[in-house]
Amino acid sequence: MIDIVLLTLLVVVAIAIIRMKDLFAVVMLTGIYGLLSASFFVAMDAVDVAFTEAAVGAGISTLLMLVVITMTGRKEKPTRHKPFSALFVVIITGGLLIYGTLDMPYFGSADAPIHNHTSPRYINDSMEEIGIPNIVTSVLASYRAFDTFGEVVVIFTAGIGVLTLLCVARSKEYEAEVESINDSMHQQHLVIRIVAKMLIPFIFLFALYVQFHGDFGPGGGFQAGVIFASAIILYAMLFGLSTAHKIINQTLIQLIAALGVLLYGSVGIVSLMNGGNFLDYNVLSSNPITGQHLGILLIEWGVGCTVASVIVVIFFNLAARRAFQQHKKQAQDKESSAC
Amino acid sequence: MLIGLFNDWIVVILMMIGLYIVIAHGNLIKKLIGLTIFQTSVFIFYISMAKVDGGTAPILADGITQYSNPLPHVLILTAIVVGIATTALGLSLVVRIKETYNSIEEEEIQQQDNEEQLSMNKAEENA
Amino acid sequence: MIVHLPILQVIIPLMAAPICLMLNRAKLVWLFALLASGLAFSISILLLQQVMTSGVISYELGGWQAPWGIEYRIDKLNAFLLLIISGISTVVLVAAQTSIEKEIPKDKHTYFYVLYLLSLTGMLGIVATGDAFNIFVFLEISSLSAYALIAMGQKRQALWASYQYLIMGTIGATFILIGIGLMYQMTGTLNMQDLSQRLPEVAQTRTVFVSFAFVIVGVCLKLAMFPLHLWLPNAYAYAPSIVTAFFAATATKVAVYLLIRFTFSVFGLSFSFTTIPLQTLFMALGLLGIFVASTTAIYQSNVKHLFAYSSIAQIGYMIVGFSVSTVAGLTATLLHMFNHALMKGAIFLALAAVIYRVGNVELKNFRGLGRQMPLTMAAIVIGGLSLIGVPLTVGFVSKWYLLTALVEQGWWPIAVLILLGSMLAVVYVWRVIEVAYFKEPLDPSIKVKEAPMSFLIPIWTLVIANIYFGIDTRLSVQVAEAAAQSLFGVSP
Amino acid sequence: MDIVITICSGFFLLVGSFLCISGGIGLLRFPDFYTRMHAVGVTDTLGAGMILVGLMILSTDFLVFAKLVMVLLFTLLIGPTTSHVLAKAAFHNGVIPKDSNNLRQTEEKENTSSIL
Amino acid sequence: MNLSLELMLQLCIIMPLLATLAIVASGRHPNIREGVTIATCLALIFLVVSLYQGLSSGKSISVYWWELLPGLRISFDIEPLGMLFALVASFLWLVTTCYAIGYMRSHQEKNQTRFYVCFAVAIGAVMGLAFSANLFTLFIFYEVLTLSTYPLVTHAGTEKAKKGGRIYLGILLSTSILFFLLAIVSTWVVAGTLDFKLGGIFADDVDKVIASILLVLFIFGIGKAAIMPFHRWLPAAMVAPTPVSSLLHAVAVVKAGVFTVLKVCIFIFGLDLLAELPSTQFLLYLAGASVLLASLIAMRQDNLKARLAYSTVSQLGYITIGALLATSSGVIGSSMHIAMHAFGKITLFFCAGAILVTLHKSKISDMRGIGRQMPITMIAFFIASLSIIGVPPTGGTWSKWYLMMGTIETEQFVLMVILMLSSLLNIAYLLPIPFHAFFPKLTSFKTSDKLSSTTNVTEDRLPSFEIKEAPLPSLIAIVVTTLGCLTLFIYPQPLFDLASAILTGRG
Repeated sequence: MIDIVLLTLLVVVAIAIIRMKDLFAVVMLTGIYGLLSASFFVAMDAVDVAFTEAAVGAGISTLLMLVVITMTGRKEKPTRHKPFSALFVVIITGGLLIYGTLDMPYFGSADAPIHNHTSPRYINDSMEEIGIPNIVTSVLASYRAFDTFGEVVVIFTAGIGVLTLLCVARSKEYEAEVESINDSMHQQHLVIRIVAKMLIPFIFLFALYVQFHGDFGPGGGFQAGVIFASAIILYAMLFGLSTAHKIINQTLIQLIAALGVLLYGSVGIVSLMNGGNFLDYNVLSSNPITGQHLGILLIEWGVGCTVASVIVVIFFNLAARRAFQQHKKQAQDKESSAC
Repeated sequence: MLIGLFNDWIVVILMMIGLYIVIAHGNLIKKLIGLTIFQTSVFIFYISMAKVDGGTAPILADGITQYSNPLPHVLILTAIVVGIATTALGLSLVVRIKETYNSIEEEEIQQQDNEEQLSMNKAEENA
Repeated sequence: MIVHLPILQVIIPLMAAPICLMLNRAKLVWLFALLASGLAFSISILLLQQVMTSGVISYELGGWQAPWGIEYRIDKLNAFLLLIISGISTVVLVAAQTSIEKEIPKDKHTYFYVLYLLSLTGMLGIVATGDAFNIFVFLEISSLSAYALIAMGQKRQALWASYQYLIMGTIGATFILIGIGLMYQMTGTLNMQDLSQRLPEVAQTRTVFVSFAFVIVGVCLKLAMFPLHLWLPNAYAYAPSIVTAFFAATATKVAVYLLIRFTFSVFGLSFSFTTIPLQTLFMALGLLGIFVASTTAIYQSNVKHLFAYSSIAQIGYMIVGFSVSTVAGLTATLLHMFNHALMKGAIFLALAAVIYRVGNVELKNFRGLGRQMPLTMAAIVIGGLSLIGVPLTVGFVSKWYLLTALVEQGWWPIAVLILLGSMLAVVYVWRVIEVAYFKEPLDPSIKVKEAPMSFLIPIWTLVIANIYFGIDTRLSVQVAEAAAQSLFGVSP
Repeated sequence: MDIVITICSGFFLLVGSFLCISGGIGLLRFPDFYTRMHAVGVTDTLGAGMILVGLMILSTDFLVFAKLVMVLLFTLLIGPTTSHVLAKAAFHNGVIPKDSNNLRQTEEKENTSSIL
Repeated sequence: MNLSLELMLQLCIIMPLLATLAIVASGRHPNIREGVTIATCLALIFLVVSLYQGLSSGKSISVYWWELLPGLRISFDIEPLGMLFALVASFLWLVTTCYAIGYMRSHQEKNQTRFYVCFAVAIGAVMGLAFSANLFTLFIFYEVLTLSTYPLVTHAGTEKAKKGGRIYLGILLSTSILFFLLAIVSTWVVAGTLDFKLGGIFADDVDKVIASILLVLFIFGIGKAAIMPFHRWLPAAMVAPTPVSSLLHAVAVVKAGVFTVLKVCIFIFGLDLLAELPSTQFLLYLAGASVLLASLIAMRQDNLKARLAYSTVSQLGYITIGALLATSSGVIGSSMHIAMHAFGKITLFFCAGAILVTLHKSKISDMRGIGRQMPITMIAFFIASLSIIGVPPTGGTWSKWYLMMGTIETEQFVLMVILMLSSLLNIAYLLPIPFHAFFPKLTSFKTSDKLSSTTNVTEDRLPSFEIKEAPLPSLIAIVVTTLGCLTLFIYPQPLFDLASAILTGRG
């Protein structure tokens, strides 16, 4: 029953998103949308997915959108043309989908084909073949490890893409400027800074826990990476970008991102060398089960590194861009006032 | 039938809301948000197909016989990552567009491009 | 190692990308990327030989046999595609280093090569894999890198075009995702081989019909098939010219491949062409596409736009050949994929050279280039003739096959329409040639030099390929025919 | 023994959820920003705290208990901080707290302009 | 020199193309360049003649280059018709070149190198066309010919020239791609082969409807044959310098067209099938119509070259008719007419060019009395006109004779009448020119007062009668071709043998 309630709430939120013109509110609602869907996933037994969706849909993407809104303004202009064509397309597509659902196996029916063709093996044999309780992890990291590799590459690609779009050659004097702003902020941010200082170590700890606990419960490289990144982002937000840059600079993060992909790939290469197929962990060690464990451990690390560093890169570049724009604006104002 | 397919229909509605936002709204960020909603709804669709009545989360434990299908979960984990990647890229594009066009409204941008084109054609005629 | 060729095909450029990021010294990165792409090319050649001799190769990733694990499945069709993609990318990459130093700021060169390799990886992955969901993942890899690469263009329109492409592309990908989901729900498998066996049981259900519809629409969005082509012209016109050359020659081919793969292999002939009126629909759309796009191309003042529209028209030809749904027709389509890659690669590389020397490709700036850059313009001319389908160029071969396929079916009017379409091609190609050769330069004081060797070598490699495969068609025709026959289940 | 545990945990849960609901209502009904802040603060410190305590009492496994304790600690730490930061930010951006005399005429304005 | 005939055959096609390289290389020095050209011509003639001997001694000469697609090969094979065409073309090319040298030099034309290069390419294409052993090969060289002659047409580079060029290329390409290619493909699908075979390649039970559609496609598709609706390119191409026009209208292009028509009729359809097809009749009347109309239009042209162009159109109609009559005498007639008309018309064009070069006159109405200044030219013009009209003592007689025979055999009396009429028209629009040239007064009496007044004026303004002929090379060319016209009347035997050998197979 709870799922129906959640779904209805989702619809309400979605409609609210359509209606609103204030982007800030819209973004917040998007976050809520993500959170609601996450809880829906929990209701659907998809704990890993829920975890990820909560971290991404409610967390990171909301954050990124907020940063962007601060640069682009938060008011949406009303569109002049009447959206009949859009309505038409939507209705056609929706109608088609509804039509398609009519022959679907009913919700939750255990005799649907998907529960009887491939999945039984995952559920029944994964313990013998992989040897870890979390089936999702074993499918993710071993049976369909190549998809996950693809996923890592996707996020890597996104990172590089954002870099190409946003990276700015940093100039000294505006570094200094930003720093001065930070110091001026110090007083008013005192409380939260101290709290954050207390919290951040715990967040890191939690990230590591998620990273390693992925085999037994919800969690894994991706979620861990996101949490790790969020800790760094929190730091950067409170103590200023330049300070954060002092600790971890651009090239280092890029290096880590690349290393993550390479680590993942090289696990595959090694298994090639040992005479197995690509990403065949059984050959990594004398005992297949230990091999599987080793392989999963390594690739999870790869995922974690890449995800964390890429998200950090994305945030840093967005923020740096923002600072850069402000810097430019101020410079222009100076000039205008001068002449 | 109603109960059996209720979820799917709601999901369809959600997808369509997302799609509608993408197509109908002129604000670039709003479009991206619509895209997110669209994708998220697809995720919901996948996940709800994985549910088995009386099943539990696919984490092996003693005394549990009925698990939900883990495969869609895996797929959606990947899909979520793809989604955030797309969103991030789109957002950075929006930032750059804002810088160059000084607007994030579709119509205004189109208008600027058209004007540019027109002026170019004029220049050609003069030449 | 020979066993692992299928995966190495994809993995080598993939692993090369992060390494490039680490090297971070433009020249070095370029060489490395070139090396990787070249390796991929040679592997694809080996694979093609292997497939032609010993039939389908199946490679189980992670040692899990399909449908539980992901399978790489190389048959004649995708071996052919792999060859096209990796070959073109290698040739284009040769010219990249010179071209981008004019068009892309120094500090972004490394990123450029990384993204280039990634999009190459994406395409290869899409083609090589035998798993439906894996297609989606690699589709996203190639798309994301494509968005970023296009956004690197000099003008601000590049950003806008890239954004539009991103929206359209993502919608398309999501449609494909929905389609795959529905398929999966009805069959419980993601492996395409397995799907093709399990789908017929449920072929009559409405769900499968809808899933087919969504997959096709999604693919057509990526394919820029006629009514859904709006994103393509700007994306191609404003992207850095090297990127244009690469995508124009390969990206749409990958989409066509997906179309063929899903209709013929996954859903199967009987379902795709008898249960659903796909044939007539696609025939109509293809022809419409040919005419609308070609006519639009005639009125373009920017040569990149012109040839972008001609690309859409050429896709129309492929669609027509595809919708004939006979071995001959499919052969024509496959041949045209190969040939179109050659001609468009040559043309757009030549345009890149023009941009390198002249700065832009507005038609009016082509005046007198025929004398100033003879070799480059000659390349464009030959490419253009090939587009028209003049004998002894590759264009003729595929057009010949298309016509024979149509006439065999007794569809004379369509054959006539196709020929009319190539008349339009004559017109828009001729506009360029006439301006380049028979008009005096606007400002004779400006001396334009011939393009540097790093351009001429790849351009002329492609041009010579254009002529060679127009004369000695054994290789291309043999492979294409074999692939088509295998798709129709006809033993060659 | 069990009955006692059940009862007191039930009590805690009940109070907690009541506080949450009242906080929600307050968030909607209270006149200006700072009072609403107060409502929210009540919700996520006291309300959430109560519920957590109730759950702790119920929990049998030690690991679960430990996790709950952690969560409680963090909420106690974060809740006040966020409220403080919000208030600070609001004040910084010139949101003036309302006193009773200018409250009435602004009330309907508040209601009309309140989102959702 | 004892080359194998096969080698010679290939040389015929390749040598001109190689020559282009030499021409380009020697572009700086006109003398060397033109020397090269001449040398190539001579060599080519030698080759063709020796091939002719080989053929007439009953050898079968065929070369196979490569297979483009399974069944589609590029191969060559000599048979009498092609031989005839090749002989005429190669010989007249030599003449034209001589003429061109004189013409171009006295005109100080720009970028002559391009001119000679395209010339060489064109002749190479013609050779390939003449010797091609199947429709596909023929089609390729047909297109090459079109493309290589485009720069010649637009040689002047003026806006007018470009416009003409566009029409030229537009019509030729579009017809060839739209109809010809389609026809070829369909033939390929229907008959399964494209190789020329005496008596046709279609099975006996081929569907008559399809066959007639194909025939129509072919006749329309071969735009170079300038059948009426698709003749516009020919007058349009008049903007070209005269040597080019003469090459186009007498030798290379138009003859290639009608040659193709003959080839298709004889070796693709076969006369028997052709006779049965319903569409043949229709096409015959179409050709007849184009003969008449073209003549009528020609009468009204004042520009000499334009008039000649339209007369060409009508003459081509003759040849097409002959081919479509589907009788031996018709074929013989038209194949002979290829040669006869070639000589006659090229002479006429040479004369026109000569007048243009020396007196800078292109309008017929200005040409009164010029006979006094350029007697040789005008005499040549007179003889050539006779040949076109077809009266003794010129070669044109024979071909027309056989064409008439053909019409009578097949009882196409309408066509017979048409042919006669158009011959009369020929008289009407060709002969006046030399007459006016020699006897302005005489004619001025005949003609209306307005004209007479103008003639008086012209007569007053007539320059002193010193002879002012065209430059020597051109003059030589003119004389040679004129003599050709006469010789062909006195000694048509070898030509006739070839023509009659077409239907019997090897000569």
